[in-house]
Amino acid sequence: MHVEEKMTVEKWPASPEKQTLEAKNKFLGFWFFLGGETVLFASLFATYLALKDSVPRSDMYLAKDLFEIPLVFVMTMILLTSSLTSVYAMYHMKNFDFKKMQIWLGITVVLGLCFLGLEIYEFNHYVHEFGHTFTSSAFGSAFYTLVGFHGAHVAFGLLWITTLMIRNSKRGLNLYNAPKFYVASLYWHFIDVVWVFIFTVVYLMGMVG
Amino acid sequence: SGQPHLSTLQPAGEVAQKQYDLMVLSTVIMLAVMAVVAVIFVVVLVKFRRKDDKIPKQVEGNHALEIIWTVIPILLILIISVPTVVSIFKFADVDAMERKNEDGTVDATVVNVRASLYWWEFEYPNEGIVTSQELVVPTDEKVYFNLIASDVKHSFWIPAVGGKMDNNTENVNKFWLEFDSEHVDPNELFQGRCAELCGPSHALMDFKAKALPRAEYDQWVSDMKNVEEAEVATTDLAQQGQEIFNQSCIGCHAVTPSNGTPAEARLAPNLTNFGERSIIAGYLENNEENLKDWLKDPETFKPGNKMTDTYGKLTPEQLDALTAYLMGLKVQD
Amino acid sequence: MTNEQLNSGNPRVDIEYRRKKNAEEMRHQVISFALMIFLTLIAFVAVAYEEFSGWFVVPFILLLAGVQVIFQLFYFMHMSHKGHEAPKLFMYAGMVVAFVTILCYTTIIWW
Amino acid sequence: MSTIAQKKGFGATLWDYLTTVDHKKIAHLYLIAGGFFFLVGGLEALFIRIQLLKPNNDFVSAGFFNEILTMHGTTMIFLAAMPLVFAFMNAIMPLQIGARDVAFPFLNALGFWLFLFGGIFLNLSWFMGGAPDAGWTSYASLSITSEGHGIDFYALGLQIAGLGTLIGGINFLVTIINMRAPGMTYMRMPMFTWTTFIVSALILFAFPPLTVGLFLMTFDRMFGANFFDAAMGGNTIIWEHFFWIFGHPEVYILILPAFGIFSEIFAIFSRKRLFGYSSMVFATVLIGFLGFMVWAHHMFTTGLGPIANSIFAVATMAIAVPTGIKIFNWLFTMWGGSIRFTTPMLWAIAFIPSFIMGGVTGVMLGSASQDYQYHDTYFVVAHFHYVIVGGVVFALFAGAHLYWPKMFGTMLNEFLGKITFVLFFVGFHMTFFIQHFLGLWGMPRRVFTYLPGQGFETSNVISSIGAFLMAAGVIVLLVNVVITSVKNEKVGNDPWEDGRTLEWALPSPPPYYNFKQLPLVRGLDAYWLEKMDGKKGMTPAEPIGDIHMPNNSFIPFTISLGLFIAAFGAMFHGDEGNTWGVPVLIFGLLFTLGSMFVRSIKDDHGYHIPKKELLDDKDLGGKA
Ligand code: HEA
Ligand code: HEA
Ligand code: HEC
Ligand code: CUA
Ligand SMILES: [Cu+2]
Repeated sequence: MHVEEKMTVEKWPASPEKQTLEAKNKFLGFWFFLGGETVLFASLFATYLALKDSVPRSDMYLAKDLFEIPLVFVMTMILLTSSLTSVYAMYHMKNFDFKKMQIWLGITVVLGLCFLGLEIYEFNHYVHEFGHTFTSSAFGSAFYTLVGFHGAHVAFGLLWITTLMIRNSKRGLNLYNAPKFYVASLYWHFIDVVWVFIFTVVYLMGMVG
Repeated sequence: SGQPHLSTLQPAGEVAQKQYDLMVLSTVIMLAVMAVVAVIFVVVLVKFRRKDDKIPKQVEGNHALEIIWTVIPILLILIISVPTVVSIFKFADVDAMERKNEDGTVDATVVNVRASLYWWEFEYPNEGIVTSQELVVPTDEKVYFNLIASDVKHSFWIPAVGGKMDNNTENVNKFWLEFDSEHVDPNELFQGRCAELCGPSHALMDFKAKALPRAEYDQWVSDMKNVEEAEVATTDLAQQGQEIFNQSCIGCHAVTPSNGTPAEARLAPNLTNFGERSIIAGYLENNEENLKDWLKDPETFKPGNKMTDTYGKLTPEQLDALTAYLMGLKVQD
Repeated sequence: MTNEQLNSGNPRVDIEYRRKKNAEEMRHQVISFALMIFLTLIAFVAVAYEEFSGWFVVPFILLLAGVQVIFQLFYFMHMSHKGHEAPKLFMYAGMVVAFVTILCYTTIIWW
Repeated sequence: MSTIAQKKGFGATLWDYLTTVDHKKIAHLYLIAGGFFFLVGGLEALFIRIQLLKPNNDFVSAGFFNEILTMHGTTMIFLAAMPLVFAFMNAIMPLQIGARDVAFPFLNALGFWLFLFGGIFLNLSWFMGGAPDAGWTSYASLSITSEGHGIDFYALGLQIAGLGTLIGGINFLVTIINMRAPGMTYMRMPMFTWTTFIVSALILFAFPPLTVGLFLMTFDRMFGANFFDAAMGGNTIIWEHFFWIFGHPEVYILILPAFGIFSEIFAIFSRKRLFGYSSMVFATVLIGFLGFMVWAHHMFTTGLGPIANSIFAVATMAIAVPTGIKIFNWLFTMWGGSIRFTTPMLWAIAFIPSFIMGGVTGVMLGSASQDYQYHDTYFVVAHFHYVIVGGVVFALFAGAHLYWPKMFGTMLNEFLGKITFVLFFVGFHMTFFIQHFLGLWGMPRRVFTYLPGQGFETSNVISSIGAFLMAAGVIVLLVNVVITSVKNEKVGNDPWEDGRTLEWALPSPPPYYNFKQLPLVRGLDAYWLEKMDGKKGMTPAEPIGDIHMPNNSFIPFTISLGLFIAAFGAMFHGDEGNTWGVPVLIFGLLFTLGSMFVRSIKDDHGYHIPKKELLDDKDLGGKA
């Protein structure tokens, strides 16, 4: 069976993401990568917690002065929803419905973009309203590094999913690209996992003080 | 076993002694472990060389043996662990440092050690005096230390008296040492050194520690305290030197022991009792020749030190004058 | 890796069956999503309502985050499915290292 | 080197190696690059020893000494020992489990090129204004204040090389889980494969903290962040923790494959199965696990407090237990065996006492209150050279001799091999044994010189002479390599005659597809079992059929090149008046992203070796 063979609903297997050896490898390898990413983000969280509110002067703003609930709430809702939309995309992939999958992926990308846009607005806000910058204090460095790393992951995920959508728009689903879509969606969920901790640890705990 | 007043194998204080005892204990255990291995090793190599083409029996393992060589090491480790943990807590016990009398004074001898590229400052907060490069302590009692660094990390170590502790840049570390009068040769000082890589002259960031009986120590403290303002030089030459010093050097170097500037702003070793110290810049023998060489070009003696190029070139006459002045800086006799 | 392919011999029947199963799973996904949103809301409310003490709120919202992550991993990312033994092992190992790291940075690093 | 390569011209061979995705060729690349860096690191060690030959020596200046010292440690650990270990993992592990290649051949190549470009970048510092000078540990306060670009080279170079290592680790994990031949259960895997597996897991979890630490340092030094600047609220201890959360597992990343190689050697040359195989596996896993719980033993004097010090002290010492299990299992593998003293076996035998010496001093260091004395003295230098040289380097030499025929089809000369061994072994103990005492007598490490009259003179002379003996041994090995390559006498599949595992069932070197038919594995030491049953080779587990192979690709090279270019931009953009830094940084990153993009959209399904060709291919002898 050739991996890029034209597929039909009849031939489409139940787990298209791990039919070939390559696919199984990719699936497993990607999970391991996520295991490593867990440690990577834990390291960033640890740094943030160690340096939270650690500023050189007493007149500088701290976490509880900076963060506001509404914006974070909206961002959280957007990103959580994008997780659901990507689940929908995978649902349609399993049913061999390429069109619907693309649509749901498209929605995911749009939501991701909204999230990024808000994040940029947020950073801009802190810089201009509070003078809270990457270089103004250790707290600033740690905050922007942690949240920025997450943002960079979002941006990379968007590029990745978009590339996949464009590349395969003409070809449709097959056993060669199904695993690619699948791991991209895993990646997207993982970004969401990280965000759950960011909004909890950075924003909510920051506001509690 | 190395040089007295330097080697960890010639302990001269409670901390070093305890550490030495632990070393001996663990060395004995280690030698025993190695002996067991060596015996098996030799037997194997002698007995089981290949003699013919027979295929030996393929043994899978042996539970009894495996249990033995799991349990015995566990026991050995426990034997080392107990004194280790006990001594860790003992060495970290610095409560006495903060124990205040009713009038707010502290009985314990406390020294604030500030490490800077590449010199040491010793401040006695309870006595209100500061000295540099040569630590002075009383014998036979615990001396408590507050350790901090002003630029990069250093590490405070007097091998013969006890294990080291780091001078971090962001927090004060505390520990204590004790100097045994029994092991102190009055003509020798303890060698102390920086044990953390801190730049080119890390190797030369040495200091000395002078352990005095309590009475002599008290005498030294009161002599130091007596210097209230910079002493005026007595000879002409020295007076010339003092003038130069007051022009070019006083900005960094203090010559009074009660240094008013905040600790972070003290840029150079305090020279109040320089003439009585045994060393220059931590490791050069204190004599006129070395002093002149040092002042002429500190860079050759301590690459990367912070004094180089901070004052103009000195003429030979100026050097003579400065030397006379500096050598005269004494607080005792 | 076990192959979860189901086979009755008749492709049409299979497809119907699988579709139904997928749809059912999707329904579960939507339910977990709703729960996640709910948990998020509680967390935000707990913080917004300023009467609670931090000693209560912080562990509470951390717990909520933990639950959410379980939803993500086990439902959205299918970690509960068969064939995820190795991923599970390595994710748990990663979490242990993560936990130790964070524990260290919140205890033995000072101000 | 390989037969196929010889038929082609030089240009074609070069291109072949630049684009290869074959694990066996990538192994050659790792061996050559790692070997080269070993010579560089060794040369730096010789400089250190010359400078310390006598008190107040001025062979090199103080600042330069710190650069040499830093580069010696960094080069040896990251650019020599690790890649050399990777060379053997690549060359042997897939063969041992009966796989046609690793799981991700493309990523395998990418991992190599990232490592190489990172290593080259780091070493370019010598020619571009000075090497890093804050020790291989690069403690933050010093490395943040260090002038020039040395530390920048360190942070960026290691970042790139580390990425390569991480990719390699994931690759091996998946390979071992997914690509074992039929019948090769976990508990039938050769010990070297097991250690590769555990090590890869350690890499997966140990490298991210290093990555983060290096990022923080990069941000602090090049982009104005304040993670480590106490005046801005930063904290240098953060770096120390990250470095050691990575650094301690790192030393087990080095030693476990060494244990694996020795396990193979003891079994082969004692003609006996590994004693206590399952407890060996268990001990390996346990060492890997404990390896993550002990990092703070490098920071006992940092001031973490008595509770932390006690916990880490006891956890550290506990590692003696699983390691001891291994030692005794090896001894009892030889017990009752039929020992042949080949060159690999000599290294293995010498390893036992040498490594134990290092191990027991490790336990002494682990006892925190003693470590207050040992820390940052030559006692520590002695400890880790005993474990690293007496463990890892011995294993690399042993492995080189053992696997040379499998990798290149010809045997290294045994006589010269034994000369290398004697010179190196004697030199090694001369150099490092005496350093224990230097440390105890009060000599700190990382000193560019010492003063006369402290009793250090004679010992340092002895130590330096030993280093030159080691160098002589290495030179003999180089001569040996040249001679055997020129002679190039071909050997059969099982040149040591007592091979036990699958790799010895294949021709030396194996055909590029490894196994014509995947072998059926019937137990531990699969090939040995067949031999004992009087068979010549493995029973195939599948009929001959088309073999799917990946295509060569130049993209791993370009991805790595992009990061290499970007690193220059990042490094210089902050220099006064620099205008090209940011554009170059962006260009490099886009170059990398673009290469990834090309890889992603281009179809690359590899090719098939048709069945017919395999049937004809008698002279390659690709018998499974
Ligand atoms: C391959 C590398 C390697 C290996 C395997 C080890 C193995 C061990 N190391 Fe080592 N270590 C390093 C490389 C390595 N180390 C390096 C590079 C440094 C310095 C880094 C730097 O600062 O630059 C270092 C530093 C270092 C320190 C910090 C010292 C300091 O800076 O103050 C400590 C402290 O605990 C330590 C402990 C140990 C221990 C307990 C083991 C154990 O794993 C050893 C276990 C083995 C045995 C014990 C022998 C066999 C066992 C038996 C025969 C059973 C019976 C034994 C007993 C009951 C004791 N090491
Ligand atoms: C894998 C790791 C590894 C290896 C193999 C070695 C091998 C050696 N090391 Fe090193 N070493 C470290 C890792 C390693 N080291 C680390 C991590 C440090 C700490 C650094 C720090 O503090 O930051 C250190 C520090 C260190 C010091 C302490 C320096 C100090 O604190 O001031 C010393 C001193 O003697 C030393 C010596 C040696 C010697 C003599 C060898 C010998 O075994 C080397 C033998 C090899 C050769 C001699 C090569 C022969 C080469 C030639 C003959 C050249 C031929 C050239 C061509 C043909 C081009 N090393
Ligand atoms: C920038 C401030 C600075 C100035 C100005 C300066 N010094 Fe220094 N001096 C230092 C520092 C820093 C050291 C410690 C050097 C070291 O050991 O690394 C030092 C060390 C010394 C020492 C040795 C101290 C000891 O305790 O062993 C002497 C003596 C000395 N200086 C004299 C002078 C004289 C005389 C002048 C003026 C001509 C002078 N210094 C000007 C900074 C300065
Ligand atoms: Cu200060 Cu080394
Ligand atoms: Cu360690």
